[in-house]
Amino acid sequence: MDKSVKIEVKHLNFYYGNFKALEDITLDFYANEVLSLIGPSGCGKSTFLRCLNRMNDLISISRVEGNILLDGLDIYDPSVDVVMLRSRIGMVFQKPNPFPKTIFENVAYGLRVNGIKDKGLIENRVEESLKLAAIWNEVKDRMHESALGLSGGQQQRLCIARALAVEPEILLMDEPCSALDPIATQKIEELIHQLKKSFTIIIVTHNMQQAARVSDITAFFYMGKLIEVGKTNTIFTRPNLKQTEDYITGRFG
Amino acid sequence: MDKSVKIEVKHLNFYYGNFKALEDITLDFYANEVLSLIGPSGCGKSTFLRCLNRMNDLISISRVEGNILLDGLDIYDPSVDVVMLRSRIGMVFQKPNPFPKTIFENVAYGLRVNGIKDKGLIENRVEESLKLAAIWNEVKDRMHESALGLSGGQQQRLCIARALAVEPEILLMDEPCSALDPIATQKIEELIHQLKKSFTIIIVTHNMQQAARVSDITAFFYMGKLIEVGKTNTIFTRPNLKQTEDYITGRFG
Amino acid sequence: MSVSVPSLQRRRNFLQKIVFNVFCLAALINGLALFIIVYFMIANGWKAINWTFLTQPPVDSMTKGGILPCIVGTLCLSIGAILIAMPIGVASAIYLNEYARPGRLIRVIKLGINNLAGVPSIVFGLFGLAVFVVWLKMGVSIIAGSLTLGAMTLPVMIGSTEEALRAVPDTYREASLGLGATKWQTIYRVVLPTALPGILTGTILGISRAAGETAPIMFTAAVFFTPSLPVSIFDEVMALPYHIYVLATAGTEIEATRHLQYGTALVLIFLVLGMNLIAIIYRSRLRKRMQ
Amino acid sequence: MSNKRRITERTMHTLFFVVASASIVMLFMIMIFLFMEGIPIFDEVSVKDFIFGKYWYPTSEPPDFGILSLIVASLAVTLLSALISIPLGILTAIYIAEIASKKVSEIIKPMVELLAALPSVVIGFFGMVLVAPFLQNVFDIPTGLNLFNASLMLAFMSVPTICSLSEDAIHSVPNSLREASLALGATHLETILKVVLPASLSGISTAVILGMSRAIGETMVVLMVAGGAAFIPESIFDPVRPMPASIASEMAEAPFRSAHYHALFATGIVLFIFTFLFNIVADHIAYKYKQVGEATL
Amino acid sequence: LFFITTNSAQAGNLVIKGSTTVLPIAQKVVEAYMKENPDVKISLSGGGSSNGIKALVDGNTDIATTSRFIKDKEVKLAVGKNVFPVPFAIAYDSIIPVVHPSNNINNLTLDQLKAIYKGEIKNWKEVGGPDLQIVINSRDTSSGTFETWEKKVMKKERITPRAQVMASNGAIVQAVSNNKYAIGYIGIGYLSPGVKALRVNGIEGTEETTLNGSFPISRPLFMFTNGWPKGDTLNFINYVINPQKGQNHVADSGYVRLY
Ligand SMILES: Nc1ncnc2c1ncn2[C@@H]1O[C@H](COP(=O)(O)OP(=O)(O)OP(=O)(O)O)[C@@H](O)[C@H]1O
Ligand SMILES: Nc1ncnc2c1ncn2[C@@H]1O[C@H](COP(=O)(O)OP(=O)(O)OP(=O)(O)O)[C@@H](O)[C@H]1O
Ligand SMILES: [Mg+2]
Ligand SMILES: [Mg+2]
Repeated sequence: MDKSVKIEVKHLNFYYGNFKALEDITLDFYANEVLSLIGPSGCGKSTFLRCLNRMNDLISISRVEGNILLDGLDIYDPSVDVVMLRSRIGMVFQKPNPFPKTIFENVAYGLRVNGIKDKGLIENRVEESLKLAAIWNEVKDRMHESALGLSGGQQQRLCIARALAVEPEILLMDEPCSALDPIATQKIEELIHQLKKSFTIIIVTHNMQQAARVSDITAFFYMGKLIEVGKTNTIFTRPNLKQTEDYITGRFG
Repeated sequence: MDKSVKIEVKHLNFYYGNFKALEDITLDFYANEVLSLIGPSGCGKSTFLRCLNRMNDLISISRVEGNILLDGLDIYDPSVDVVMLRSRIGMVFQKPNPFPKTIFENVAYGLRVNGIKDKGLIENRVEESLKLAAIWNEVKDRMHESALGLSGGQQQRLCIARALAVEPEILLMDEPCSALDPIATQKIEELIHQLKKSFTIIIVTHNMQQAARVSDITAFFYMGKLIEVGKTNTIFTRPNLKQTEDYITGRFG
Repeated sequence: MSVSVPSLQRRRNFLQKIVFNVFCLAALINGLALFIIVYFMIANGWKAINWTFLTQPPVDSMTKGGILPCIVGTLCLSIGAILIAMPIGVASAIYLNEYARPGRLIRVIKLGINNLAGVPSIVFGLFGLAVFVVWLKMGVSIIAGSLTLGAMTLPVMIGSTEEALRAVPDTYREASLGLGATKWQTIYRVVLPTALPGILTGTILGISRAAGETAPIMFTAAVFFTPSLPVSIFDEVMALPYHIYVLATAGTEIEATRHLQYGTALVLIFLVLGMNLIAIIYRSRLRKRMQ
Repeated sequence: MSNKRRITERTMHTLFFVVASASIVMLFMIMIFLFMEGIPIFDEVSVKDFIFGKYWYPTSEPPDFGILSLIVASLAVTLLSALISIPLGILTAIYIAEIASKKVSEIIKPMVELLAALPSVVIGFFGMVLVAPFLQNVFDIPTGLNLFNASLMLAFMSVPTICSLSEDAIHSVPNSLREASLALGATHLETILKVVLPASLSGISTAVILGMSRAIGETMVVLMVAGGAAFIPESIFDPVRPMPASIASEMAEAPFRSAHYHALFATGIVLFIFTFLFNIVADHIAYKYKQVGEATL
Repeated sequence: LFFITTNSAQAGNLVIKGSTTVLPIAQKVVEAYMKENPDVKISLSGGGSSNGIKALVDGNTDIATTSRFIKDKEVKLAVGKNVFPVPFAIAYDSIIPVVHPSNNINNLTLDQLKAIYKGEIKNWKEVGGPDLQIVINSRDTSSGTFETWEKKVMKKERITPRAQVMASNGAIVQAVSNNKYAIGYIGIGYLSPGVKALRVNGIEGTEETTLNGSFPISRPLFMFTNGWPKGDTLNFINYVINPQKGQNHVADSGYVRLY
């Protein structure tokens, strides 16, 4: 595995109006690694994640300072096409949010909006993505039924398939398992192990055990600051800072 | 400490419509002890708690089987006055939910609805309860300001004070700290230690460390069943069952 | 110390029972009101309704014959109104809700629109008279009436569409944008289909409101008597609500036409309540299906 | 390809902007026209004489354009109807939102909505042919077409507004507050009166104001059942002539751009200002107290 | 698109607007005329005499019906817009005071009527009737009926504001027939068994007293056209004043024929 830097975050500050939600974050992400963000509620994990694909642009009162470089290019540069950027960075949300369309259309959606019209190509890609997301067997006979009829865990894997279909380079996951039962959670964790072969994955989680299980690198956020980042093993066994240790051992949060 | 049985739950089944949310629960609660309920999301902890003060009566599709005896009397007996019952069993909720009234009125509320009119008595009780809930010093100068102006932790302690003011015998707490920051959480945990001198406390929590810190007895629920119950020390160090161990060590959930 | 004594308890429960009965009574009065009105209209009007009544123009100083021109006129006016209000209303709501950056200006505009939704219908009538009939020289005509009714339903249309758009979870928008869709693609492919039920119910309610209004068409579209059916949008028409009004107050044979008045009112009620009922049923169906 | 998408995106954005602006402009044009056609009356009478003048003789020689009695009539019917519709609307809302079982409220709610859908001309007709003779006989009064009858019919029209908006407000009170109250040993009634209603007060006030605004602007009902006498009423059984009735019955007959015509538009302005104020107040309350009830963390 | 002017005088399309008093006549005639000329489409609206003239001046109608003669102001306004109204008398009408059938009054003088409508006489017993309050019904201020009443009875003095205002003759009939307190005035064509007609100054309002001028509150009814009528308009006017055709309908509707 080559340790090439995929994203560089440099001195990132983020504001909701006057409230500084992120303070001076500097952090690198490497290709084909899973990085997990942990920290107590409200510490800015989601905010940080949403900076990476500029989803925060939608919030009118928000403001960004500092740089985020994707393959060396600043994603906040005015010349950057946000729409293109977002199709390079996939996102999976806390609660599964399939569109109220058929299973097939859900996965095909990203392809269609990206202008792909070739039917055969779309069908292939949909199948591929569903297989990659380990849900193909469960849905292959009901492709044209509504996606809302799936169980929570299936919906979440469908959302992952949907994100994979547009062939992103990076996958952002914001607490993807928090609405799921243990079995569904386990499936998704296995999936993450699979996917990391081809993608760079960043996952937010509340569940320390999950972070320990799935990630190579763990970053601990607290009150808008990046407190500590390092190899997951190290962080969970020999954290440098007292705060990190307190959090991990459940002293608070 | 006398080990007198306060509540006996016998073969309790609970249904939401056709869905059996609780299955054959048998469990005793002792006076002046803290019992914590743990288990993965959706396992029925809240449902069980709400059976104890008949809050589930509000859900029209619900159905109860089995018995719950409070001091030997069945609380589901038709002759029982629910309103009276509830004033004997206080409840604190997951999210602090003060009324949009002044701080004073929040605490006085329970007294007023219970027919107490004597001003002096009310004032005394309000002060007492706020002191007991360890929030008196923070609010004594702003008793007539809106309770919504308090911080989350203060609001939660206010809610506890509000519950204490009607002098219940039992205090039910449903994840009382899950919306709070670490410092507020710590204060509430200290408070629970204090309160257990005069009340029987039952607390639901997601946080294993919290359960370990505050409770004497721990009960582990899974999918509507009571899997294991015992001294907190024992449960966390030498659980009898594999399932309990898996859950406590974060293997799932 | 026990905080409550049994007698107090009994009093509290008793009081609760009484007060709840009062609440229930109020609800019953509402139902009763609807029932009484509809009952009297049906009891007095159903005899007037027959095939002739629905398919013939009025004859013999409107004491006999039917109300076909009124039905046709009302349909023309309300459909015309919604053809104007729906596209404009939906487009405006999309702009306000999806494109415009929220801020002071948008708040003021929304407030303005809200206000216009509360403007008396007679004021819209005045507006239609001054602008469409006189200034734009449309004369008293279907088009002038439809425009007036359209202007009146526009704020309602914008309001209900906005509500429907707001009800679309943001996560859908985020998911779509996150897949690299543009804003328009997101709106067109995800937001609008999801909001469609809400928009359609709003539309049906808009039509039914336009169909039942009298004041705005009094000066802009409706006439006392024109037995032939309209052939162009510049024709004047008869309309059900106005027909009831003139027969009941300005007609030449008020007593002799009473059963026709009831009959016309009944037809109008069926038309309007029918549309509302469709909207209500449709809405609850779609809500269920959406879940 | 990406270029094409960008152009579509731009085009749609512009298109929506243009349509939205157009509809807003059109809506504001309503106000402008109203004022353009109404203001000239003040060349003939002063604003004060127009609003506080007691006599409305628009066609006499010389004419009198005083709309005080029309304003008083409008306010009187609105207030009286509010006395009926506010308790009825709110009580029903409470019943639907808090007390009735789901099945019952699923029947009553559409009924209230259907009441709202009854065309005003039908309600006016009902008031004229059935209620008026009834009142006349029961109370032995000179005429059944009067303030009371009009108010009763207007109440029919504002109850649905008040009821369904109040119901929304009550419904949006977080359940956690109800549970908190019940858990303290309050009865259901006490919970409603002491917790739910105070928490939904702003929504209910908005509902009431909007209901009253609907009543003051309603035309057909007052045109058909209010009696039409332009004087300041002394009893609730006096006939009155509210502003919308005056506009509706005289506009068709007022010579174009005559003083009478302008006076009627000016009456429209007054009416507009009244509803405008009602709406502003409602919006203000709704906006200011929006957060009440939800504990903010 | 919206600026296409509607020329209401297009072939086969006739618009008639104006007095509610003339409505009963106009409607009967229109129906009969359309039966004879099925290709002609006529629309008829009430609204009042002033409204009719206004519509004529604005070019929104072909024929304005009025229950009074055109006013100087209106002529000026019309001429200013190049409209030249031409009057055709089509019938006579008397305005008859009416009361509830149970009222024992049979006759009122013009002065008494004036005093009642000014609000000076408030009780029927002051004019020899039962001890009942008087409820006054009047017409909309700009109707021809009202103007005639104002001129011939009120002599330019004002009607009390307490008078209920009705939108039409029919509404007055209805109000008076249901109300034992009431007085009202209506065109002779609206007399019905539900109301009791009063004599004025001892004279009963009939066709004869109207034609010979002895009934004090009467007036001719008019149709106005813009310039000398042509085409369908002319045909229609001719039809109305034809003694064998239109005038029969005048009589049918209870009004007084021209000859
Ligand atoms: N749209 C917003 N406007 C204003 N403040 C916001 C907004 N979204 C989040 N915040 C604030 O920014 C801070 C960080 O929020 P964020 O959602 O990133 O936390 P988080 O770490 O994801 O928490 P959680 O674990 O609860 O999801 C919080 O204090 C939150 O209140
Ligand atoms: N009102 C209800 N109607 C129907 N089903 C319900 C209702 N409330 C809860 N349930 C179901 O009952 C089960 C137990 O729910 P409960 O809220 O008791 O779980 P919990 O252990 O408190 O979970 P959490 O930790 O997420 O609060 C869940 O499967 C839930 O979906
Ligand atoms: Mg988050
Ligand atoms: Mg729970």
